[in-house]
Amino acid sequence: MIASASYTVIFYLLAALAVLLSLAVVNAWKLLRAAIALMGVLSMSAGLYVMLDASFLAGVQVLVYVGGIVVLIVFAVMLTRSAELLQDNPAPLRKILGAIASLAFLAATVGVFRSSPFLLSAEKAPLRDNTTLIGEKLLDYGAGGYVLPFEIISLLLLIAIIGGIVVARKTEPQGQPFTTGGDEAGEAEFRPPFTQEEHEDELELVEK
Amino acid sequence: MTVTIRTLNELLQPSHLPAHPLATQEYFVNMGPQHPISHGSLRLVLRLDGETVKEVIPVPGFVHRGVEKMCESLTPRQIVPYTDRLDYLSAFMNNWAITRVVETAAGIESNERIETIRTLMSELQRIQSHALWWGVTGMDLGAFTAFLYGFREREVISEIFEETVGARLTMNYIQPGGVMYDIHPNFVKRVKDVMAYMKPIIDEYDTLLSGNVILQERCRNIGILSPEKAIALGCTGPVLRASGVPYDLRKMENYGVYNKVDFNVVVGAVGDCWDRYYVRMQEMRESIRIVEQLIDSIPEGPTMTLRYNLPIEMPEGTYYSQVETARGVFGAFLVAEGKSEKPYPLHFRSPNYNNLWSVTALAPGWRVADIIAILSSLDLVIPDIDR
Amino acid sequence: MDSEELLDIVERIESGATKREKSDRPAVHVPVDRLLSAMRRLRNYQWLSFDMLVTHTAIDWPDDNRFELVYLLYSTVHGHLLERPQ
Amino acid sequence: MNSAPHIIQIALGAASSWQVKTVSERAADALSSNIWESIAYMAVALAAVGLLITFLGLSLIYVERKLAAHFQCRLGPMRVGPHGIFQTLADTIKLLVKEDIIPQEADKPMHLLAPFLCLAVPVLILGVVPYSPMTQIADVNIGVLFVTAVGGFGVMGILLGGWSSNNKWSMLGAMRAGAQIISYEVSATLALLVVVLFAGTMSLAGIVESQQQGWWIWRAHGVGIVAFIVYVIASTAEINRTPFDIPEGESELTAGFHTEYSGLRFSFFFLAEFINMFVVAALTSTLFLGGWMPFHIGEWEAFNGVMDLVPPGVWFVGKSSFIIFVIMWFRWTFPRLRVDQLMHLEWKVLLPIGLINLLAAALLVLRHLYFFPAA
Repeated sequence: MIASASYTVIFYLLAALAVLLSLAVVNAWKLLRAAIALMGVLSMSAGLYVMLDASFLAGVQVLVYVGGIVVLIVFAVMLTRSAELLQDNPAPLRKILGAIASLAFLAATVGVFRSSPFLLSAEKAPLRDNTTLIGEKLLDYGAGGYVLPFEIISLLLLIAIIGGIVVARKTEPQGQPFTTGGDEAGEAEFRPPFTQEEHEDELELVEK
Repeated sequence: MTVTIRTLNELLQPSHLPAHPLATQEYFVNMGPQHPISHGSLRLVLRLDGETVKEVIPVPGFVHRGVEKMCESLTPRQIVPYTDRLDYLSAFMNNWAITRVVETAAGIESNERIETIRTLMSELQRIQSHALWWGVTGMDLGAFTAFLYGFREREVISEIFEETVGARLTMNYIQPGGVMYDIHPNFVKRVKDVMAYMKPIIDEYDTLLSGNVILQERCRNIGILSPEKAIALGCTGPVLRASGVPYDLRKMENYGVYNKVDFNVVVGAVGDCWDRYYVRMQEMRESIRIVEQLIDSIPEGPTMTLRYNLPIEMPEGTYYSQVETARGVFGAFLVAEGKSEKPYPLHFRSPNYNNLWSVTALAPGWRVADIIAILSSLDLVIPDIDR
Repeated sequence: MDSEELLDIVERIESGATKREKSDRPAVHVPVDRLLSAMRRLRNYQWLSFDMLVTHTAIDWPDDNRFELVYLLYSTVHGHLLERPQ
Repeated sequence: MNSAPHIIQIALGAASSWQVKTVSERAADALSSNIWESIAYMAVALAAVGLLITFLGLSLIYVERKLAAHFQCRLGPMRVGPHGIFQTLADTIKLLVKEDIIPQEADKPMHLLAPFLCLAVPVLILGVVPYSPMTQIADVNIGVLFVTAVGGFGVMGILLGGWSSNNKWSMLGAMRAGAQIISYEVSATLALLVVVLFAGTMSLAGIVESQQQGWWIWRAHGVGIVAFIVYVIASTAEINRTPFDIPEGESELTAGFHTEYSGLRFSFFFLAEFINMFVVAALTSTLFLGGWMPFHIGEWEAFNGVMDLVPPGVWFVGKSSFIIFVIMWFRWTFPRLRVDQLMHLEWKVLLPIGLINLLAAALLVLRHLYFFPAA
């Protein structure tokens, strides 16, 4: 009894935190704070996965989303002028469109929730150690296996990586170290080619 | 020829936003005056693109004390301790530079004993200075242990100085007309012991740091200074020699007893940070050779040829003398009016000032971390830059 | 190279130079309008090659209402030092 | 007077019914019957981790100072207590009472959050390390994944600390740290996967138990040694220790990402560094050196018997201490790498080695080609 009660308490705690942090993500004025709140949301959902005994999924959630995606977002925020991005006030049309889009999404979500039958049966997910099962499913090429989607996703990721490199690559030639243009020009001016007169001058002096 | 003069404010104007959407924006950072690499109060303004250095703007002057101006109201003997405070790691050599110019001006003769002692002290200090530099370079490149090893050897040589001179940093020892005190009775034995100790120590330095692959990667082909550039910038000392110019006043100017000893001028081949590193390592070995050749045959004689309470009279004229310190050419340009013993103007040509500006030519195109290697390979002493 | 030789050379490459008296090193005076060309030639003539400016300073003579610029030149090729107050 | 045998009997009975269980399992079991017992178990676990952190912080800093001193031909702290053993305590008190300065233009909440994030990582990992068969707070069945996943928060702490300080040096340090930690995580994870492949489990306690027949560093036909070396290098880089201390590179970036921190918050970063070092050492010994398993040589029963006499906790501490010593040895010997050299080392040297090694390990596991094949 106590176990299930504490289970419920922890669930609502995680859920409430997730909702609050999600609100913080949309309402934060600084992009970086939004990213941190997002990190919180993702951690909370990882917590929910743990409660569902899907600990492998929880681990992957933290590893990929917190360790990878949020870090990438933070990198992008740090490298750009995030302060100025938030300064512009959106046009009324954009505001209206945004409102329509979000309302439509809300309606769709509510519709899905109402129409789908939730299996709130007493029997929980039977597997405690589902890591093995995930591994087998992913690399199985039989009937229930997912090896083909798995490989296709790998290919997609590879394409994405190459695309990223192509986009980010600098195309202009890299300058060689120490060839600062201004300096060389000054030197050329300082050491002019010998005039004919000077050359004869020198020859004459050397002969003496 | 036109020379554009820009003020610091103009130099530090932020760059415009780049045209290309993916291009990065340049920014300035201050390396110093409170920064571990400046080893004192030197401000370097770096214009960076990410981690790549676009430009280095040295802003010296934080420890400017007006030494040259102060010297105008001092007698030659009073000037000597001021020179200690310039490049404090080459205090003997700085003393010697001002002493030489005064001796030339006033026509003071010194004797073999004095010159031998001066040479010995200078060479000991060169070893000491390079040992400390070695430690500091190690520390700058992240090997903190080297720093304390460098200090260990510095300590040993400092004790020799302490015994004879009484001071460990600001020597005030080489005076016009001679040296302040005669050498301590223990001096010869002690120097021999220390030299016997130092020889394996320098090999130990090589084992500890020189052979390290990370150090080699950090130094080789980094900050290459071509000989033409080095000469044009007026670099001297190990910095110039590392670029392959065999310019060493100990061979070229006939001073001290350097013409009696056999030693090599160490030159580099490439002019990168590694060459500057290795030239100093070899110079320590050469200095040990010089000391070993001299220590057994210090001639007899007085150590001061001048009555101490008499003023030094310098006839009217301009005089210039220079010596090779641990960091390069330290010169003193003195104009005497003939009226009093005080110099009319006195100008010090300090090696670090010229060596510092070579960083403006060396740095562009390298990373922030390479600036560290370049600066520590230049071995700057800030009070000598600002004077 | 002594003062006389130096004067001789500088006289030949750039007229109007005079010997600087009372100096412990070879030194010549060069009029200010001839300075640039004189320096250029001192640097560029291969048998002179004064390629390093060792130091550069000034002496103020308030009595004559002028100041003197001093250039100390050195040749790393030939190893001679030249002081050129002007 | 017949109570004494009775007590002994009870004790024996308890011993026979004693099962090896982690604190978290006990807490979970107790939860169904008595909530206070469960809370007590949790409190014990928290107190244990707290004590461990305090002890590790104080002792590792002292050890580092003494080691550094002896590497550098000097004595190190000698004044506070015999051989200066209370020096760290004195410094801790100094740091605690120091003024906590926050730069005016800093992003305050982020500035305050960063050190906690940084410290949270090693603390969370300490909870899953099996110190001995009896001592483990929680045995997560995704142990190795948990360790790598939680590591991500550490990067966030460093990035946030550097960004929120509003200082260009801090920012540079943070960027370097982010790039470095993310890059080296790849190699470290590849090395860990080798052991997971051999052990067939991700639970850390399970991995230790799988080394009954021999440590994975020996048993895995050379693959283990390669993975061990890759892991030590990569994790030294992950915790920003010399020669990979580029993010804080003292002589370049003054202090990198924690330039603007002082007092307590600085000490959090500092403590995190040392706990991280212990975590790395503990994980290395758990995964490659058999954790608390004693050293055994094949069928030599006499030798193995002697080795078994040493308690498992001592084995664990000994192995971890050795790794810590090696990491400290690195720090006081090597110069620092440059950023691009660091990236070169990871992406062009360690990563290919790690990948090939993983492939080789997979082949070995498929063919059951390890030494001392398990019964």
